[in-house]
Formats: sequence, C-alpha cells, structure tokens
Amino acid sequence: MRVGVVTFPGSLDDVDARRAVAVAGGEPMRLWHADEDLRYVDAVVLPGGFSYGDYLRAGAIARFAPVMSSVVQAARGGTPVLGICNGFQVLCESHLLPGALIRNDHRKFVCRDQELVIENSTTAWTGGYAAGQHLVVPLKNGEGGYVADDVTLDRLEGEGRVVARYVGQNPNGSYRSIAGVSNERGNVVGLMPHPEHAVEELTGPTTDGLAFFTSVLRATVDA
Amino acid sequence: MARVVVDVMLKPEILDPQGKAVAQALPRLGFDGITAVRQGKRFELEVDGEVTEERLAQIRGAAETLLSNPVIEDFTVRVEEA
Amino acid sequence: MARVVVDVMLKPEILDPQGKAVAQALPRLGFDGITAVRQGKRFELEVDGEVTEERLAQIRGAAETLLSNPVIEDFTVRVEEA
Amino acid sequence: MTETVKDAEATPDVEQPYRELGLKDDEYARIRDILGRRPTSSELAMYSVMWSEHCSYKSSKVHLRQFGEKQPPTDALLVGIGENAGVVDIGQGWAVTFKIESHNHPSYVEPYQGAATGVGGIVRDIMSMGARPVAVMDPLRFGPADAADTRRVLPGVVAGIGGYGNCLGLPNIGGEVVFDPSYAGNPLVNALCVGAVRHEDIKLAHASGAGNLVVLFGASTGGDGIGGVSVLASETFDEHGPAKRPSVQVGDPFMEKVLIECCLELFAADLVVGIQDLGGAGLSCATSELASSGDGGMRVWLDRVPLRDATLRPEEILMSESQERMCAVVTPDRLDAFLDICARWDVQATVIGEVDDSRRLTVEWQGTVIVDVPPRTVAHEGPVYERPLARPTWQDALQADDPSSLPRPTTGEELRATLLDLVGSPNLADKSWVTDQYDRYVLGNTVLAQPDDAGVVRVDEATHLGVALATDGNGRFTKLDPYAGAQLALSEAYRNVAVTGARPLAVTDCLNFGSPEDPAVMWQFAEAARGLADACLALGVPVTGGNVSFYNQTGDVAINPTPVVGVLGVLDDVRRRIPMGFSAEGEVVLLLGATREELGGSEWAHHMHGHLGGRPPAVDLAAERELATLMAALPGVVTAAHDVSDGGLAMTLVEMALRRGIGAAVALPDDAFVALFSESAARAVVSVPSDLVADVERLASSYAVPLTTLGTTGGSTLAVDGLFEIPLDELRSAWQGTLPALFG
Ligand SMILES: Nc1ncnc2c1ncn2[C@@H]1O[C@H](COP(=O)(O)OP(=O)(O)O)[C@@H](O)[C@H]1O
Ligand SMILES: [Mg+2]
Repeated sequence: MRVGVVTFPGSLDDVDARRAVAVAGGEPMRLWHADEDLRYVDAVVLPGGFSYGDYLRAGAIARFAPVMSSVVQAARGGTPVLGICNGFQVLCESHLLPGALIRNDHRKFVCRDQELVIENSTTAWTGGYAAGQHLVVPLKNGEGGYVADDVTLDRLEGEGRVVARYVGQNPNGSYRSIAGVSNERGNVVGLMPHPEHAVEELTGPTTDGLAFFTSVLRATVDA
Repeated sequence: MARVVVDVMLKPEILDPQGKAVAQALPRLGFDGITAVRQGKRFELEVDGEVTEERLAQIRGAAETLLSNPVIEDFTVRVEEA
Repeated sequence: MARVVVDVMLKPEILDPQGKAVAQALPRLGFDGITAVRQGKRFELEVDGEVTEERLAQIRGAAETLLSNPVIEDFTVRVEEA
Repeated sequence: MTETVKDAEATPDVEQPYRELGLKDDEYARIRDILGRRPTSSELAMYSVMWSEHCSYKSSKVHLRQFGEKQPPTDALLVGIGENAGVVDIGQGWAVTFKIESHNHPSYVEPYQGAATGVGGIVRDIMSMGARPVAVMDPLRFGPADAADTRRVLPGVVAGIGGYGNCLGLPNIGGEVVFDPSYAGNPLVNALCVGAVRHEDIKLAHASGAGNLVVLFGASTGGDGIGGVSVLASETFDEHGPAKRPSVQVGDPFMEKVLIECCLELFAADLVVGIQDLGGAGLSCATSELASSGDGGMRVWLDRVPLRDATLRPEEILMSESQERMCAVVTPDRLDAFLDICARWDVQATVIGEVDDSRRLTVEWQGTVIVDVPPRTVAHEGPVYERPLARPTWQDALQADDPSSLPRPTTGEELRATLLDLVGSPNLADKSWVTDQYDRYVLGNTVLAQPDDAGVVRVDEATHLGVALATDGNGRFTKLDPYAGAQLALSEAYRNVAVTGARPLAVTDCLNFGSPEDPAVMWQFAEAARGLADACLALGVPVTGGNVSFYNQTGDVAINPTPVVGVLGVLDDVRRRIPMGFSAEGEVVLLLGATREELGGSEWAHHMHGHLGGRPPAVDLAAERELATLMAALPGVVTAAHDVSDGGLAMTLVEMALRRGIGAAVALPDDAFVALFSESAARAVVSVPSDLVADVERLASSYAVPLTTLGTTGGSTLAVDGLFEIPLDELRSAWQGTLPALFG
C-alpha cells in the first residue's frame, strides 16, 4: 500500500506524515511539488507546514504547484487524499473542500494537545474510528479558523461531512467548532489537528492519531 | 512604470479577528468614535510599461485566483498615479 | 457614518518577504510584466459622525501607534467617499 | 566614486570617520600600521565592524581563555571553541552541535523581528557545521510582568520566536521566562539551537585550495541592518529608549527553511569544502573568517553580489547584515552540481570570489581593488583589552543585607497563603501562554519539552539515541555573588539534564552583562567567567562555545549580571527518560540532597518582599555530580524526577502534582518554611513505586546522596501534614491564571 506524501517548499510535517504511514504499516512515498508524477500511489497526504511561508494566505501558492493538478485529478477519481493543517488549507484553496481557514480568533499561534470527537467514521480516513469517539492529538496552527457561509455549513452538517469537531473550548474560532471536513464522496478529508504527531507513545501525547493512517490502508485494500 | 493597487478585504459576513482586535484596542488607547474596523491586505504591483486594458484584465485574473480567495474575500483593482 | 482608510506598507528599504513570495508566484501562473510586488495592510475604519480635522488627527495618532510599526512601516490616512 | 587602494595611497591625509564607526584613536592607528597606509573606506568599514565588541570579543577575550585553559579532560569534544559552534560526540557515530546567542538589543527596538532574526542567526550557525538543526530553545528575560513596556516587548518577542522557529519546522523544546526590574528597558532574548550530524559530515569554515570558488547563496543583500547587530550591540540605551532607531532586519523564515533543506542536500552530495553563515558583520565577517582560517588568501568580486537595493555602496554591501545568506567554498568541478541543487530549491547562488594563495583578502569593485588586507588582522587579530576591574563598592552591603530579618509565615494558614501567592507569581507561574505559541511536535522526535526540566529529542530512530538540553541562569544569585551565581546557573542546567536520566556532556553559555567600560561590571564578568570555568572543570563538562552580550543597561544602570548556561546531555535510549510529573498513585516521594536555610536571592524574598540581599545558596559541585551519577542509575526505578530550584521544594511538588493531576501528601521536618521555600542546590524529588524504595535508598547511600522520605503520591490535593492542604484545582488556577491575565 503506497501512500504519497507531498513536499512543498516550506512543508514541515512531511517527515512525520511518512513516519506515521510507516508505523501504520503502509509504504510512504515522497512526492515533490514540482513533479506532476504521483508515482502510482494509492493515497496522498498533503502535510502540515508553511508552504511558501504562508505569506500570502496559507496554501494559496502551493495550490498552483504542478503536483496539485495531479492530486486534484486523482481526488476527483476517488483516490483518498488527506490534508493536514497546511494541507487542509491547500485543499480548500484548491476547491476540493469547501470553506476556508483564517487567522485564529485570538491571533496567536496555538500548539496544544487537543480533544476531538470523530463525527463521521465512514470516510476513507476515519473508518477505523467509531462515530462519537474522542481523541487527543496535537493541534498547532496560526490560521486554523474554519469559516464558510451558513448555507455551506448547514449543507456540510446535513450531509455528515463534518468529520471531526473540537471538544471543549474552541481553540481557534472555527465556525461550529469544526476541526475537519470531507468532500461528498468521503475520499478527501481536511483536518486542522495533527494525527501524524500522535502515533508513537514516546513522542506523542497519545497514539490516537494512528487510526487515520490504518483506516486508509484498509479503505484502499477494500476498494 | 506604473503601479496597480489591489485591495483585498474579508467579506462582511466573515469574522475578522484582526479588525476586531484593533477595534477593541482603540478605545483603550483613548481613540473614540470608531465604530468598526476591518483589516485587509493591500498589494502594490509595479507594472512594466503601460497599463493597458489587457494587462488590467490579467491583473484582475491574478487578484481573483491568487491574491484573494473568493470564498472569503472581495477585491478591488485600481491604477495609481505615479 | 464615514469611512477612513489607513494603508500601511513596509518602508521601501525593508525586506518584504510576502511581496517577494507573490512576485515569484505570479510568473509561474503565467502573469508577466509585473516587476515588483509589495504587500501591506489596509484598515477600514468606520467613523461615527463627521470626519473632522480633529478626528483625523486622532486617527493619524492611532495609525502611528497601533496600526503601524513606525520602525519598519509607513502609513497613509485618507477619507473615503461612502 | 568608490575609493580604491590606489586612492588611499595617493591621499594619506584624508580625514576618516573612524570614531563615528566606533573605532578608538589607537585602533585606527593600528589599522594604518597594519596596512602601511590609511585604509580605504571599504577597509575602514570592515575593520570597524569586525573590531566591534560584538564581533571581536575585545573586552571578554582575556577572560574567556579560561574555558580552554581549564577545560576538563574529555574525549567528547570533536570541535571546540573558536568555530561557529562546538561539536560533541554522543556515540554511535553521531555528534551534536549546539550554541546559544543573544539578540537583546534588536529585540528591544523591534521585538518581533529582533527575536525572529535571533532564531534565524543561531540556526545558520548550526547549519554551518554541516548539521541538521533539530531543536531550538529560548531563554528570555523581561522587566516587571506588569510594566507597560513588558506588555509591548514580551508578546512581540514570543510571537517572533514562534513565527520564525515554527516556520522553520524546528521544535521548541525549552527555555526560560524570567521577570525582574533590572531588565526593564533591556530585555534578554537568548536563543539556542542544536543540530545533529554524523562524525564524517562535520564541516568547518575554512577556505582552502587555491582556485576553489566562493559562492554566496540565499537571500539578496539589502540595506536593512547595516551595522545593525554590531553597532547596536555596542550601543547603550538611555532612559528614553533606544538612542537611535536604526533600520531593523526583517526575517524571511521561509527563505531560511529552504536554505536549510538546500544546505543539507549540498552536504549530502559532498559539494562543499568549507561553509560559513552570514551573521553580524555580514560579508566582512564571512569572507575574512573563511580566508583567515584557510591556508591561502581570497579574492572577492563584490559587484557580483546580488542586491535587493541597487543603490547600495560597496562599504554598505560589506557591512550589510541581511538575513538568510550563506557562503560556501566549492571546487570548480563541483560548481554545476552545487548550482543545480540550489536551483531545485529556488535558492539564488552566485560565485563572488575565489581562493588564492596570496595570503591577502582582496575585494574588487568594477575592476578596481578597494580592499587589500591580511585577513587574520580583520578576523582574528583584533584589539584585546584588559579592562580595569573593581569589586563594586556596594557588594559588601548587599551581601550583609541578608533575608533573615524578613517576616516569615509560620502557621499552616500563612504557609498555605504564601505558597498560593508564589505559585501565581510571574516567575513561577505556568508559562503555557508563551510555550503554546511554539511548535514542540514538528519533526516527531520530541520526547520531552515544556514543562519538563529538560528538552529531550531523539537523534536516531533506529537506536533511540537522543540528547537532553536545559538552559538556566539566575541574575539575582549572580548579582549577590557573580562567581557563585555563574556556578549555580551551570549547576541548575546540569541538574535539569541529569534528572531526565541523561549524562551531562558539554556546555554553551551566553554571558549577558552591562558595560565592559564600567569596572564594576567588568569585575562581575570576570568573576562569572572564572566561576563558570572552574565549575565546568569540576563537573567535567567542557564549554564548547557561546556568546557575550555587553552593554545591557539602561542609562548607567546595568542589568543583573546574567550568565545563561546551556547543558547538553546524552541518553543512549530516550525511551528510558524520566519525566517530571507524578504518574501513579501510592508511590513514595523522596527528596534527594540536603536542605539548608538558604533564602538569599530566593523567589520567596523577591516576590513576597521585593528583597535582594545576602548570599546565594551554597555551591556544592561534588554534590551535584553525585546527584547526577545517582540519577543516571535511576531510569527504570523511579517513575518521576524533578529538580528543586526556584521556589524551593514547595514549587517542585506543585509542578510534579499538576503535571498529570496526581496529588501528594507529605510530612516536613521542623522548620516547614525553610523546608518549603529554601533554594538549596543539588536537590531533586523523585517518585518511586513502594517496592523499589529500598533500591533507591541503597543507590543513594552508595553515591552519598542524602535522602529524605517525604510522603506518598495520590489524591487531588497537595497536603502537608499538620499544616495545610490545597486542592490541585486551586493550585492550578493560581498557577495558570497569571500570564493570560497580564498578556491576554
Ligand atoms: N521561553 C520559553 N520557551 C520554551 N520553553 C520554556 C520557556 N520558558 C519556560 N519554558 C519551559 O517551561 C518549563 C518550566 O520552566 P522553568 O521553571 O524555568 O524550568 P526550570 O526551573 O526547571 O529551569 C521548562 O520545561 C522550560 O523549558
Ligand atoms: Mg527544572
């Protein structure tokens, strides 16, 4: 099972995402922003970081990288794609996911161990969780406030596309405490928190994040 | 050489944490009478040669796809006198 | 109700990594002929009542202390027609 | 017109602005002597920045020599003092390099950018050793927490450190946040970076091999920060703030991140002969140091330097401190491969010179020679001063004013109130408001970070080899006794590393002091340097490098002398690290080390009484060493360990309990106040499953470490037998509320 992890200039958590794929039992593959080649991967992770410094808007420049046209095409064809943090921002900028991520309401970067609830356990990336399951994984972002207009938000809720929500105090001002959303088909998921930092007892607050990566391995085997 | 200015502001219905923070800080610093503040971005583009209609249309394209995110932002484009 | 706009830009001699990032991205997206980009901030202040000279002076004070960082930035203040 | 060497020869009597550039009459005379003529304006620019206090260490050099002279016998040191950063062998073919630096003055002028570029600078130092940077730390000191200027400076500094470090993808694994009136108007922003490198990949800043090319790569050169660090760092601020507001450097962390990845690929492909970062004094420093450490000379074509501002003059290009630039020496046959890797990362790279065998550094501008100097005289043979020293006249009175007469809490109720007050005091309160703005997870190797005693990162995933790092400094102790204060800073950092189970190996230090031209300050400096060197020898941990920051004062009033000491230790298996928090109920809580009545300079005297006087706690390096040896035997035996320092045993217990919300009940010896709040050194608290207590007792007695049984873990309160009991919730809200209330 080959899971590609894209490195943009300024990607930071690509190493961690590859490690998480390996810990989950998959085969991590490096994908380079300037190549359109997806190297026959079965799934793609857009990792966290500050692509192009996030100077304009998080994800705004990375969206135009050559690799993204292939990712968009693959996503439309049903390939599982997970965008974590900056990857989520890239997915929104690419219009693979609705809404946008803006500056945290308290205007500070925040890094903390965050409690989440999984609301949809039927996506390619959350099949290994139970709906309603609580997890604790690291959250770290400066522009993590999820926003969309009310019609979009209602539609997301109605269609079960809110994948995860923050529990307790809203850490960044996200509308309706949304931590992650999916596309209609459930193969593309964007997530602000960082499951790839919670896959090892030694370095993470928990190992609660591992199931994102084992889920997709199972989903692609089943598919 | 000419300059084109692109202003990008969050749509009115989107929360603007930075503008809000400024609005709250103003009275604390003794500046009264300001009822609301929005914070956006200003881009100054230096253009080589004349700003033709075609060039302006191009810049509008850039403003729409790169400089702003139409999901949350509006923009205006204007040529500035040198 | 009137609107006052404060534009804040980095001083010309100061490095502007944001503008640089945009300037480098534009040609990659096929937008040519733009020789330089600076990115700054735009504040829209809604003012209660008339914009008197006194009020404007106040806003200039706010621009200098709160909205801009005079060590690295310049600003301009102007009243915008509604 | 740009002045050439010929012009200078032809017009020997031209008046030059050497004083404005900070050179003294005799220094200028020496330059004329070295050159046998007057310098050109470009040469004058180079000498003035390179001979500034910041770059030449002219006031500190004679004292810093002790770190080498008293260096303990060690086989861990692969590269010692003098290079960009020291390199320490941690075994299995791995080495680490680490260094701490100050960015105090720039951070006062422009907190965000000053702090950000401080991180950027130290990271490039680590890269220039061939290492991959793996973590950063940030010891910070500010004026009173509730002062208006602190509200200006602190949020900007923290956001700047986070903004830059987070964007580079380097986990922040520790630091300090200290408040004291002595830092009002002169905050201390120190930054530490640690990097990992295989032994065979270590690089040095040497330009050797005639015909090799000098490549400048990274950002373009601009006019920001000209003379910035060097002139600023030698500037004293008066009470009205900065004497002048020079242009500030703006950091571009994205550029630096790309530069890191680019450098690592260049190293991996073995494409560089020597490498040097551009920091203070920019190209003047990089070219003269590379040439001076090489075996020949160097020729530079200055007009090839890519500029951000086309109007810059050659003098300015030589002095510019634009960030995110590196300089490499490359063999001609490897140049194309070098440039290819730079292109892949979109990093601009330009050949600006070549190594030759002239033993001179020559700089050309549009075909004329504008600099022709022996490089060593610029880089390594600057002035050296034996500044006058004088023990301050007030030192005796300060030491005589000991805290014994301060009113003390005695009843349980008073002790309880004192503890709650201290827990919420700015220096002891929870620092999450700061550390939550730093990414501590990136790279996925962070094993311990805040609020643990030391940051621990895994260096090798396959073998679990890792390092532990802590920084400490105590300006109050150092003011009371500079010799002892420096030793206590080292003791505490050493202990913080040791309580994680790591073996302390090496030291870096940042010596923050007032003006070296003040004999009292110079005495403090000399005493602190001597104390540190002696203690490093006693503890067996060599100094590998560091930084001196002088002129930290407002008007004539110097800051508390503040040596900040970073200690690095190794953990052969990071899975065996000992965390600080109680992790199970019903375990036995033991105090290791001896408690004496030592309240001079304590947090209690400071916070409760605004008092500073007396003597700092006694230094006991033998006891520190024994405690560390004992700790190294305790992984797998104790489940938690935390050192005792600021705020005494009381604070240690509170922090251990709050970490995971597991309380404790303890009984204290007779003088509960002293037991709780004294800050005696060489102590730690451990928590042990009851069936292993005998093991700890046996080990402690074999290492001659005094041991006291305090009580047991469990419950949701901190209870002190017969005196008071405080719910953890109440402690937590006192502890957590302070910084958010102050800074929003
Ligand atoms: N500026 C900072 N940046 C990162 N970590 C910090 C900072 N200040 C404090 N910390 C962390 O918070 C914890 C508590 O700090 P402190 O009480 O100074 O530790 P100690 O007394 O053990 O030296 C430590 O883990 C320390 O590394
Ligand atoms: Mg400690």
